Amino acid sequence: MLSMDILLVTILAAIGLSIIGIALGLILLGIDRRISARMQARIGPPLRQPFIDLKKLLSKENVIPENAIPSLFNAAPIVALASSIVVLLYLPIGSMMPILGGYGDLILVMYLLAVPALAMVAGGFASGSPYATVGAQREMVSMIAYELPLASIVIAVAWLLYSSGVADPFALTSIVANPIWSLVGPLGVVGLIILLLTFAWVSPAELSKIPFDTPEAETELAGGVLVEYSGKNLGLFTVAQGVKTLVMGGLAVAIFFPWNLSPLFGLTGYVALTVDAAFFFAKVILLMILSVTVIRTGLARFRITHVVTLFWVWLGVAGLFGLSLVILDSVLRGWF
Amino acid sequence: MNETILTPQELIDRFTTAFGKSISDQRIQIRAEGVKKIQNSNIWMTITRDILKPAISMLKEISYPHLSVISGWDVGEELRMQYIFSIYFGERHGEYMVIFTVPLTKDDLVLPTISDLIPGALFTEREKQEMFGVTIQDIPDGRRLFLPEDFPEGVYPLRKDETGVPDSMIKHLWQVKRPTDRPAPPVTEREEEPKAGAEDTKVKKEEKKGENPPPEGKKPEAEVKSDE
Amino acid sequence: MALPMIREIFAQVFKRPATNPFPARFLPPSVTEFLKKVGAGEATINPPVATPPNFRGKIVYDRDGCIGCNLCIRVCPAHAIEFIPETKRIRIYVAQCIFCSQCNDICPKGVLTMSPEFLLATEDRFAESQIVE
Amino acid sequence: MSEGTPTKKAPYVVPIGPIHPALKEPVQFLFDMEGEVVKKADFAPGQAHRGIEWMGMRRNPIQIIHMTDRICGICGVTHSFAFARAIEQIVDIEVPAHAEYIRVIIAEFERIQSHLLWAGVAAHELGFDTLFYLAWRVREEAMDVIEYITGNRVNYGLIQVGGVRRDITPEQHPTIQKCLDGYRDLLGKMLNLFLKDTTIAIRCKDCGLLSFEEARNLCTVGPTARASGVPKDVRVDYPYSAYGDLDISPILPTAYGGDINGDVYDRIVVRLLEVAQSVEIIETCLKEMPEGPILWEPKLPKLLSACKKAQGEAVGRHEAPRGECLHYVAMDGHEAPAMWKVKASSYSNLHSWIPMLEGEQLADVPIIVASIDPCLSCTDRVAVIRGAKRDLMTKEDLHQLSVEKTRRIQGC
Repeated sequence: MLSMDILLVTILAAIGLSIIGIALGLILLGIDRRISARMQARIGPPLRQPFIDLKKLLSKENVIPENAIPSLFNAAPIVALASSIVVLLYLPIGSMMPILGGYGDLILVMYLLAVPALAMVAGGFASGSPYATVGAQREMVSMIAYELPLASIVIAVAWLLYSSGVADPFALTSIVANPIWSLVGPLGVVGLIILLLTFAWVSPAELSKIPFDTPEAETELAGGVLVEYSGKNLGLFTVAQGVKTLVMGGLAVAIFFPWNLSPLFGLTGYVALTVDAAFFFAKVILLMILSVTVIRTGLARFRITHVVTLFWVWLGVAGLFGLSLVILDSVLRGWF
Repeated sequence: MNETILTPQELIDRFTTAFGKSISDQRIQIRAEGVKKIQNSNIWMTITRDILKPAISMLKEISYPHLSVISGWDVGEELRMQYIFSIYFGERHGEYMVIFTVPLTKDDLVLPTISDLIPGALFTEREKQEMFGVTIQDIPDGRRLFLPEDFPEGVYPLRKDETGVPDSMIKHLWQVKRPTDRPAPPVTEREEEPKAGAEDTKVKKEEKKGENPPPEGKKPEAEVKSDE
Repeated sequence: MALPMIREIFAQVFKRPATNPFPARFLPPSVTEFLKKVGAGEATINPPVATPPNFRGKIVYDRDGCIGCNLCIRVCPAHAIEFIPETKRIRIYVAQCIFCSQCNDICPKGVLTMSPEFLLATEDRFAESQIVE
Repeated sequence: MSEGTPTKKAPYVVPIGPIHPALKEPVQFLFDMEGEVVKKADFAPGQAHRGIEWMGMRRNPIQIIHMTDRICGICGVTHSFAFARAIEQIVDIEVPAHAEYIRVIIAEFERIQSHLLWAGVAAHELGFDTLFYLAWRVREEAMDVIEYITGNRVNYGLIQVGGVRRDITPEQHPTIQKCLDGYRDLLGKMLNLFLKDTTIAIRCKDCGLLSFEEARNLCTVGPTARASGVPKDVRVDYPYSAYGDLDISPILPTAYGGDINGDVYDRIVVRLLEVAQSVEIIETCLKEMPEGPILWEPKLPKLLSACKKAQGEAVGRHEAPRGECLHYVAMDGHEAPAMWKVKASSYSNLHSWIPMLEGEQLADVPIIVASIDPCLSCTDRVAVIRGAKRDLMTKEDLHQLSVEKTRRIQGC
């Protein structure tokens, strides 16, 4: 009986969080557009513009190209959105522990993060358009490219927790409970900063934003993987994009900036939850502006070859270097 | 471009010496503009079709020519094709234009390709084929350039004879859906101008009488071709 | 990596946007509704960027001063001017006018001028606002 | 490609155009691709041929002057300048020097706005929209001055056969000077933002190469030719209008200290430095402008009859922002020219696309295509191609279709 209650609460919470997550994700997109516009000396759309766009897209018809594979073509956006939402449920939001925290860890989150991109690849190939095909190929290549630096970050974090004797080093709950900065010495701090910067470059790639938007490259591929999508399907992809932005921000916060406000002011109960959630969102916004908005506004698009070189060579080396610093640091501290 | 610069007259002399009677109607058009009135010159020569390629080769020996465009002029009994070159570019105030006019009779509209001498000529040769109905022999790429694929064969837009654009293909876009039954607005007749400005008006009226008065349906009322 | 733009965009965030908010300072829920209100005099538009003196906008025609000489028709490149034989006056279709003001130059009576008005967009190219006579 | 993932080596065809976000103008490309590399490129212009020459041969020179303004949406003075020069040679008109200076001033303002417009488009093709907004924002200054002098932002309508239609009075000098000072201050910033930016450099260097020989043999003109080291600039080579009075030299990429590679980067260098050159030219012209009338014949009916009497043929040239623009005109005693051939600058440059594009990455196609600053034409209705069938749809048809579709969606 008790487990039934928990299940019910979990389901309700999951639904609630999904709706909030979607809303926050869309707001994030709105903030991104607004700030970017200001940086370009424009006024920009109102914050609610993504909602207006979504409403319009959802009221439109899905157009399926003649030579597409309809089942795959239609499934792709749903899979993309669903997987983004599931990742969200694994993330701790402020002082609220993740809803699905007990059922998976950082490794699972990493896998799930790849799913929306994979869905886009599948949808792209299923569209039957040469632009989408080229876009899908590029999406695959860039996915493979940014996994290496991302993996080094995850390994560094897990190594830190493990070497500090935390049980369950891959669980997000333990990562949040033990801010990684408190586990390292000066050398490790340098390593972590390098990893943080690496993460800042991985985020826009994960979100297919300029300079890494080669799969969608408007001026070359006219939208690439998304070229044939319209109406409701495109709307779903937009929502998934918003949720993914929130997830990437949330992940960065959970790993690098997990502190909360409530202990500082001695708050408890729902007030603490609300304050921490608000603080969490503020941190996400700030991180997103710095790592997505600024980069996408201030850089030109890379060629796909540049993306590969950047991630495999430069950021790969940076990630591994940061990881080795962190490991070196903990080994040295273990000795003394 | 490291040779000494020939003057326009020297250039003409060289061509007439080399090709003799095949060159006719050579003239230098000189113009001076601006305050300092520095002269620029255009050389016009009418040449026969046979010496077109040798003439261009010779031009190439003198200085690599820049082919601006090949133009054409349907004068009725014949087509005149103008090969418009400029040479000695890169020399400050040294450049002048050399224009070869090649007359073609309408029953023999064939020209050799010069794209082997100047690769950039291909573009304009393709255009001449479709616009004037000239056949360019040995053209490496004879496709249409500007005209759409479904444009009728045998219609050459820049010709002025029966192969030009027929009336049936012309849409008078400016007339389309113009209201025809709109009543004329009332006019309050004004007394003939008093004092000021009267002088001026008189002058203009005289002009109007002296020169040709505005045509009313004299000229072929200009048509606007449809966008195709 | 040299990214001079990053500095530029941070500086720009704190400057005023270059956009002139037209037709309204803040986005109305419906622009069409807003413009209807403007037409009815219930709202005012945020003015567009001002035009310089001698701007060539919608043509103005003083019918009574016209002598019906037809010179304007002769130089109009766009066939936008039509002759009305009954009254010996002209009719100008603004939708076809290309605003070259050549007719202004040639008019011996000076009855044609260009106004600064340029907000002329409409659905119907033969609407009342598009015909000057 | 419903048969599945194409393997890396299988060649496939990517069509770009006639309407595509990478192309601001209608032209159709067909690329044979191998992976991301263009193996073979072909293109078909004329997707929206308007038949302007045909229309011109049914109008008098004064009408044509205003039609030439509309050949190109950016070059508002280039074509009328070249056309007027051709007619002036046939009719034997001496243009007052004062008018020649005004023509040059406007032509150079046009070069400034056109190059900045191009810089913005190039940045956009590289996915660098911020730079695009910036370039277009500063372009406004030139547009405002052009509007201030001529009365219109785009179709200036300034040139008349035998002179110009509007004077530049001393009262206007301060406004013009203010704009020029603004550009002089700005240029360092633009050079910094375009040429020092790593992302732009890695995208543009060694991309879209055009060698000196190719540039010369394919008869390219303007910045496209100059970026490949062909020192061709009608303003310098061929003394016409007030340009003969000026001491200028063609801008090559070496002016920025580099070598001549003939790549996209060099084309950016040439165009940006030409903006600086234009500012200088305008200042000199303002200072040295002689007094005098602005028209050879202010009474237009007289002008028209002079044109009608004239017989002969002539070519008028002008160095447009994109390169040499040439008009061939023949008059045979009628009101309308017997022949009018317009050679716009892009006409000479389009051919250079083929050697530039082959062997390059698909990702670089937009910037390479844009790098010659193509200017085709922009008016067409919607052409629907389904299989072999091809028909045109008007606004009414499209509206009808939209209404039907909305009804259908609302119904279900």
